[in-house]
Formats: sequence, structure tokens, C-alpha cells
Amino acid sequence: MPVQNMEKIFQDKIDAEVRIEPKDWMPEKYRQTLIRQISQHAHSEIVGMLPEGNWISRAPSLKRKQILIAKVQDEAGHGLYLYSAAETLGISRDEMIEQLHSGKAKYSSIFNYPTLTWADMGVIGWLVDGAAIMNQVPLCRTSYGPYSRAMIRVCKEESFHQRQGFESLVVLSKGSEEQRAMVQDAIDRWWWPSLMMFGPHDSESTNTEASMKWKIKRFGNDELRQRFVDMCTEQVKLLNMTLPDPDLKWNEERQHYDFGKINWEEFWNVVSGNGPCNKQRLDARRKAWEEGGWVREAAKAHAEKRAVRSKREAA
Amino acid sequence: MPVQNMEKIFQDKIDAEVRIEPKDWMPEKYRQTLIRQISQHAHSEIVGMLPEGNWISRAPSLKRKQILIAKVQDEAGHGLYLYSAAETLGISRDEMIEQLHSGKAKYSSIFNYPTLTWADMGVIGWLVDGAAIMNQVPLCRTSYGPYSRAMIRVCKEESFHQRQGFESLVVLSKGSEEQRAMVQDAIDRWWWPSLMMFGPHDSESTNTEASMKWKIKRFGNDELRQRFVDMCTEQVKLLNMTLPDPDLKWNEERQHYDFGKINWEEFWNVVSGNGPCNKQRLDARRKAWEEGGWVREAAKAHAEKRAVRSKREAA
Amino acid sequence: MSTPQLFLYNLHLADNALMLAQRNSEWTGHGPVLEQDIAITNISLDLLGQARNFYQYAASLYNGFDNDEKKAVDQYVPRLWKTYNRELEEDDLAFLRDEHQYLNLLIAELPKGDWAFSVLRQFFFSVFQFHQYQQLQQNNDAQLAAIAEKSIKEVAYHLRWSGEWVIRLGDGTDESNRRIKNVLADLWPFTGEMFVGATFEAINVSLLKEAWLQKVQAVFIEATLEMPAAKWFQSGGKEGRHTEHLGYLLAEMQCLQRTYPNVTW
Amino acid sequence: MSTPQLFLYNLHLADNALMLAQRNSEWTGHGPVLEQDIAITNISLDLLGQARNFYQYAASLYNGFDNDEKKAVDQYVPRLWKTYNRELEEDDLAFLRDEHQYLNLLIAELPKGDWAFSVLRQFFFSVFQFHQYQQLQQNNDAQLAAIAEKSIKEVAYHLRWSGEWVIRLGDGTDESNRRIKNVLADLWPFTGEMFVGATFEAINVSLLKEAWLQKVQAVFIEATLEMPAAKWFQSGGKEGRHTEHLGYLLAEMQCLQRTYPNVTW
Repeated sequence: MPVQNMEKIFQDKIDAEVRIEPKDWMPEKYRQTLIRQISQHAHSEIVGMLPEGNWISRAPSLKRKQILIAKVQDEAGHGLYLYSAAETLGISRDEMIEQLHSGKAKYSSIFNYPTLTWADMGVIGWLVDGAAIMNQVPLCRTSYGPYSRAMIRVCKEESFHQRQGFESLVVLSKGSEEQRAMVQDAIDRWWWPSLMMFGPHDSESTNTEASMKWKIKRFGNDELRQRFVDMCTEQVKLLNMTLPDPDLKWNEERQHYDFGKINWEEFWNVVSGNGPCNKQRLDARRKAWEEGGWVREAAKAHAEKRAVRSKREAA
Repeated sequence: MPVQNMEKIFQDKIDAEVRIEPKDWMPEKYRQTLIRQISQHAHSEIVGMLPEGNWISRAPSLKRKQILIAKVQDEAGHGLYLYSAAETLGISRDEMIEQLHSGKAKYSSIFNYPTLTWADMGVIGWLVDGAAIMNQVPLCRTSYGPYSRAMIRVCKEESFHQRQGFESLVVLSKGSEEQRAMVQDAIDRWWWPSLMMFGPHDSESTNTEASMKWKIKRFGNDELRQRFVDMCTEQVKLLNMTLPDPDLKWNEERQHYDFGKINWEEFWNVVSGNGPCNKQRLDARRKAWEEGGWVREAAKAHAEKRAVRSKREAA
Repeated sequence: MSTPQLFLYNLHLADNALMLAQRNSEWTGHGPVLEQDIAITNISLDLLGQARNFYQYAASLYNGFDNDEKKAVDQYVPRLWKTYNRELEEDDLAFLRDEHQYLNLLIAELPKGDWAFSVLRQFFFSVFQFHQYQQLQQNNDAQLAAIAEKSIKEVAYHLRWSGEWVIRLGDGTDESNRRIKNVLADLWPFTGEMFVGATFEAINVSLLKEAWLQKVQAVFIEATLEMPAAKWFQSGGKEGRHTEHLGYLLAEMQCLQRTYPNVTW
Repeated sequence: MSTPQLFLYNLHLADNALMLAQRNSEWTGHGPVLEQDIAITNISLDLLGQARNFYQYAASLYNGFDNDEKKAVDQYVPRLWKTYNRELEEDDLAFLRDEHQYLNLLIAELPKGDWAFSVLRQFFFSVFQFHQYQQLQQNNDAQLAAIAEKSIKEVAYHLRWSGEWVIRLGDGTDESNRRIKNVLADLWPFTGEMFVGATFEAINVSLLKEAWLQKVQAVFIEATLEMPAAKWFQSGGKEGRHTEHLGYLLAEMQCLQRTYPNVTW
């Protein structure tokens, strides 16, 4: 069949909301776009374990320690689902990890900010997971089957984390003066980076058009960001806290909140490697991988020995 | 000159309290005994930096932190003097360090006990340095010149440390209930190991006779231990604390304090490697040495480059 | 067993689980491969759950004590909590005691080391804990028995998982074999303490040694490892005499509770 | 400069010295060779002495403040101390502030790393501190000038010592050259903060940059190292926004003061 026909069949399926499966024909660019996006998402889960992992040893109660450890563990699980989804497109997990470590592949820039107080755990749940969910819920209906199924599981757990995060902020916001100050400070530090999680303005975003057509993506960056601002502006009132934006105000006409200008210079700086923790995060991942090398080799060597032995016994 | 005559001249000098100097003839066994003893003493200073170094980062006031750091640094200095003294006998510092790391050379067993609270810093100053001084003051008059001169410097500084240690215990003993409990607990843990610092009973001690004759050693282990017990039993009263020995009591006839039986099984266990921290201490020293390897090599390589350059410039 | 002793025994069991959970959770985000990062984190979570059960039970016992009973355990109760004027809670026990008030086995507090250290430590500990909980299931104290019964399935998994890793590393590459032998020499002296009973222990731990040795031996054979000959063992944990490592662990673990006392988190 | 600003400036200077002293003292007993163990320990002691002078001055300033002045710096004063009902002392400032109340440069709080990291960090810091104290010697505030004058000889030694090590490692072996290049890439982004003034700074730090660059350049030439081209710099220390490392340093450093508040040591 000529490629044009294949492309037509492919696009028809997409338009009819039929999921594309690993064995189906797909345009090379679709495959590449998905590999890039899914692996980037997987890397974000794995790197995202680090800023929260930073507080596991210091969690202030046994219950909070349990919740935090379980959450970070869930992120590892999300990484696993997503690497598996990407593998169905013909790339191995080791290749993807190599791309992460070499800097070729990206991960969400939000994880290049430091976690400085316990309140950051709650605020990350609320704002960072909140923004992630806003981005990800539409991906549950994305056109590629394995990705959309992975996202359904991910989103379910993320919503749970977001509620837990907000709940912990409610507790802190009813606590001592220092606890309340901690929350406000954490909101002040995470608010703008969270808004940056939706990516550049649609007008400046590459790849958006093709991704829309292929239904990898379903909403523009600015649209999702606006929804997020609207949502958080309401929620922050429940905490008796404020968002660090003097320009934030209700626009009766648009029926949305107007908000201030994002510092895109900071955004591009962090994306290109110049964030507070970029080097620290990648170094931590590389170190874990390098120090685990002998463990992975031992496991492989042992499995091979066993295989030989059971073959010999069978013979 | 026949060896017998040399030995006579040597012993006559000793008997006349004339110091033996590096270039003087000396019996091989005298040289070996001194190398063993001085290097063991140097190693004790170096390993002895570790238990106290363990509290530098946690010292509870800036002043105490300064005092502690300076004290540990002094121990490094003592190590230096003593290694230098041993080097005059024809062994290099690197050889001695190698003997320490391989386990061939010993160091004082006291440093194989852990430092568990801040009060240990004071008690080490008082009891451990106190016992060390008791052992070392006679060494200021030991027959080998470089060793006796090193010991004069060491003893001066050690006495200062001992006073500082006791002073800090006086402060703690006038402090809160928890501080006082900390002091008593530290005394309870360090008292018996301190008594062991004087070595086995003279009746069980090897080398003592020759060392006495050569005036390397001037008092028996038991005699020094008794002096130490007598001294501490008085001092502990100033702290309103007790020594953990139910058999401790004044003997009017001997004009000394009687004291309980030392647990020699523990002593020999620790000497032979089975103390709470033997492995930890040696591992720490080996690690520092190994990780410093590239630094020492770089310094050497650079010095050689400079030497070549200045030769070239001179030519 | 008297109720003060039961209180102390709960602390001992809880402290064991908490310290090992704390150490294992240092791997979270830093494991050698994602699946094993998740696995050791799971063990951490299980142990943390067990610790909570024991601490909660200990706290409820204490809150029901009469004055004599309270006095009997007074030296193990956090000083700072006494200024709070409220009932004792699990977090007070976990976060506010001084170092010498913790009663865990020394093996549980040792730094995580490399992967070989962590899995071999877990194996030694889990074999012991399995037999310990098996006994506790029969205990007259219903609450203790219930916690043990609830936890033993988790422990059986920890034991299987860590035993498989011991085999994998022992019978893996030259490097993995060398590494596990090294850490075996480090860890072995810390195993003896498990079998030397303290007065507060509800079971005769010395009777567990034989079964422990048999299981270890069986796994070691598969792992091509030899049982160490060393007969000297570390001790002190059950009396509150710890290694130099515990102080650092506590400084980190307790820092928020110490800096902001008596608030809700 | 107002007295509240002078107070904050003293905290900034003291915090710089304290954090670096704390980090360098981690080498004590663990140095690559005995003479250098002693040398870096000496630097630690000098810095600790400087820190004490600045903290003591800050405390005495605060104790003489009127209510408005006290209010102006209230957010930097340790909360716990306020419950002590006694004058502010150096140790309250050193040991009882929360992380965001410390005003040191980020470079001072970074973990000690390997020997290359520690000596290069010291060099960058000492070049800066030398020029800073040189300016401060001329300051109108006599006490500040006196501390700077007293300390500058020490700093000149730190500068010479660390500069020599940078040369030795840069122009040493392949390994030492590789290592110092690696840590240069890590450290460089933390140097920019030194030259971005905060309102509490008594001198115009941006004017020190040229002299700093010249000295670094001169040593780098001897060390066969190239000046990095990177133009992006970390910031936050002077506003109390730190790296993730400071929290751990404080948990350890403060543990006794937090566990046993308001006693004499």
C-alpha cells in the first residue's frame, strides 16, 4: 500500500478516536514525537523523585513519612509504566536513560528548583501535581493506546497525591505562626515555576500543530494555564494564603482571572541547564545509575548461570 | 670496637642519664623497641583524632567547637612530632602508616570505643588524656633524645587538654539534670577502658624488663595505674559524680585506693580487633589515605615539574 | 511479663522497624534499577507501618499506666513530651527520645552502605524477625499477637526478596561476590545481639538462633558464601548503648520535631 | 548604614565564616596528608574566630537596640531565644536560627566534596574575602574595621595556601587536572553571588569583581586552567534562600542546642 493511503487510514482512525496500537502503521514523525514526549514524561517522574525524596529522612511525623515515601514510590511506578509505553515504540529503557544522563532528553524543569522546607512537600502536591494533572488528564484520551492507558493510571494516583498535598497544607495553615509562614514562603517560591510547567505561549511553542492534529495533545498551553490559575486562585483562599502576583484579579468580561507576566528568561534559563538544581539532579541520577552498575551486572550474570544450570538439568 | 664494648658504652650513657641521639650506636633491639613504641604512640594520636572528631560538627557552642577542633588538631601535631622522632631511627612515615593500615602496628585500644554524647569530649580529656599523661610524663626523661624532646612538647599540650576537659565537665556537672546524667554515663563508659590504658599487669607484660633497663620505660604499669586511680577518685568528687566501681575504697595500710578487677577478657578482645569501633577506626584512616592518594601524587608531580623548570631557568 | 516491660518491648520492636525503615528509605530515588528502588521502598513502608503499630500500642499502654508503672519506665519517656501536658502519642516516642532511650538492635541503625550491605542486612534482620513474629503470634498479649500476625506476611516477603538478592550477589559476578563477602565481615558481628535476651523481651530469643543459622546457611550455600567463623559479637542496642551512627540519624530524623515542638503536621 | 543593617551585615559576614568553617572542619582527621589536615583545620579555626567576632558584635548591637530597631530585624532573630528572657548571645545567633534566617553566600554551605572542591572553594572565597576585608578596614564603623583588620592576615594566608593548591592540582597529574576542572564547573556558578550587593552590605561588592577576576586569572594561568565562559550565576544566600544542603548542615550543627535548649555548655 502506498504511504499516502497508510497515512490516510492512520489519520482516519485518529479522527474517529480509535486508539493507535504498537503494531499499527504510524508515521515516523508521530513515533518520534511520542518517544520524545513519553520518555520526557518518564524522566520527569524519575527526576521528580529527588526533590521530594530530599525530605523523607526529615518528615515530621510517622504518618507524613509514610505518605511521602509512598508518593515518591508511586512516581517510580509512573516512571515504569511510561518507560514501558515508550518501549512499545521501539526504544529500550536503557537507551532512554542514556539520553537523560547525557542531557539529550529533557525532563520537567520544575524539578530543578530546591525543596527548602517541609511545606514544599504540600505545595508540590498541590501546585506541581495540580499543574501536571491539568496537563495530563487530556492525555488519558491521547491517540496512542499504551500511552493513554498509562496516563489513566498515572492521573488517578496523581489526583490522590494532589489531594494529600492540599490536605497537608490545610493542616499547616491552621498551625503555628512559623508553619503558616512556611506555607506562604513555599507558595511564593513554587507559584511561578508551576505556571511555567504549561510551557511557552502557544504562539511560541513548536510541535503544537502536528500534536494537535494527531491528538497527542488536545489543548493549548495557554488554555490549560488559565484553567490552572482560575482553580488555584480559588483554592488558595481556603488556606488563607496569597499567590505572589499583584496583577492577579478577576476579569468579569473574560470570566477568568487575569494574571501577571511570566519571567520567560528564567524559564529558558532553567530549561537550558541554568536552574538552581539542574546539575545536582542529573548528577544524583547518574550517580545512582553508575553505582548500580555492578548490581545490574550481578543480577544478569546470576540469571544466566541459572538458565545454563536449568538447561543442563533438563538435558 | 667489639659489640660488647659498644653495648657497655651505650648502657653507661643510659645509666648516666645521657640521651642517646640518632647518630649514636645503639643495640638493634633498642632501636626496634623504640620504633614500635614511638610509631604506636604516633598512630594513637592519629586514630585518636577520630572519636573526638566525631563531635566537631555537633559541638554545642562556638567556643566549645573551637576548643575541640584545636584539640584534635593538636593531636595531628603530636602525630607529626612522633612520626618525625621515629624517622630518626630509620623508618619512613609511609612505612609506619602502611603498618597501621595493614594491622601490623597497633594503636591505643581506648580509641576503639565510641563517643556517644557530648560529655564524652570532657571525659576523654579528663580520663583518657589523664591516663595518657600519667604514662607519658616519665617519657619526657626517656633515654632516646628525639623521643624525649617530642614528649616534652606533647605532655605540655596534653596537660592543657586535660584541664580543658575537666573544666568542661565542671560546667556540665553544674548544668541541667540531663547534662549531669550525660556526664555520669560518660564516666561509667570510659572509666574501665581508661584503667586498661596502663596495659596488663606487670607480671603479664612482655618487654618491660629490657625497657626498664634502657630507661625507655621508668615505671611499671600497675604503679602508674594506681596513681591514676588515686588521682581520679579525688577529682570525681569535685564533679559530684561517682566512679563505676563498688570495690573502690581507701586502704589505710597501703595509703592507696583499692579498686575492682579489670575485665581483662574485654581488654584482650579489643586489643585483638574485637572492640566496638576497631574496624570503623581503621576503615576511616584507610579511606582518608586512599582518597588522598591522588592529592599526594599531584603535589609530588607538581613539585617535580617546578624543580625541572627552575633548573632549566638556571641553566 | 509486666506492663512496663511490655511497654519497653514495644519500643524495642518499634525502634528496630523504624531505624531500618529510615535506612532503607535512603535508597528511595537512588536505587540501582527502578524495580528494586520500588522494592526496597516497599520494605521501608512495611517496616514503618509495623513501627507505627508498636508505638501506638506502647503509647496506649503508657496512657493507661498507674503511677508506679509510669515511674518504672520513666527513663524511656521523652523529657520534652512531659512539658506538653497531653497524652503520649506515637510521634513523641518516635521523634523525641534521646539517643540512649532507643532500644533497637545496632544492626538496624548502621548506614545503608552499598547495595550488598543493605540487602544482606535486610536478610539477616528478616530471618530473625520472621522467627520472632512467628513466636509473637502465639503471645498471650492479644494486641502484640495481632500486630505480629498482621506483619508476618510482609516479613516473609522481605525475607524472600533479600535472600534472593544475597544469592544473586554471592553467585553473580566476581565483583558482587567480593562486595558481599566484604560486607559480610562487617555485618556478622552485629548479628549476635539478636539472640541475647533482654529482660523486656517476651520471647526467649536465644532459642531462635538455631533456626536463624539454618536459614542463613541454606541461603549461603546457594550464594556460594561461607558462614563466618567469628565468635565475637557487638552488643548494647537493647540497653540503649548505640553506635556512633545513631546520633547522626536522629539529628536528621528529629530536626523538625525538635525545632518546632508540639505542633500538628 | 543603619544599625539594623549593620546587624544584618554582621550576620552575613559571620554566617559566611561559620558555614565554611563547619565544612572545612569535616576534613579534620580525614585529610590527604597530616600537614594538610592541620592546614585546613587551621583555616577552619581562623574562620570560626572571625564568625565569633561578628556574632558577638551583632549580639551586642541588638542588645542595645531600641524597639524600632529590634522590630526592623525581628525576622532574623531566633524565635526560641525570645522565650529565654535574657540578652542575645553569639551562640543564639549561630545555633538557633531557622534556615531562611541565615544570610551566608551559597558557596560557603556546599558540601566539602573532594580535596579539589574544598581548596578551589576556599580560593574563590578567600580572594573575595581578602578584598572585602581590605575595604572594611577603612569602614567608619570602628568595630567592623577592627575585626577586618585583625582577620586580614589570616585571610592572606588562606588565600596563599589555597592558591598554591589550585596551582598544584591544575598543574599536577592528569587526574588532579581533571578533578579540578570538574569542580570548577560546579563551583563557578556560585561565585557570581559575591558581587551582587544586598542592601545591608557596607561596601559596594560589585566593585570588587575586577580585582577578584584578576587574581583568579593570575593563579589560573599558573594552574594551566581556563577561566570559565559561563555567565549564569546562582543566587539567594543573601536573601536567606539556600541550597538543599544547608538544612542538613543545620540539623547536625544545631542538634544539641535544639535538644537541650538554654543550658550552659
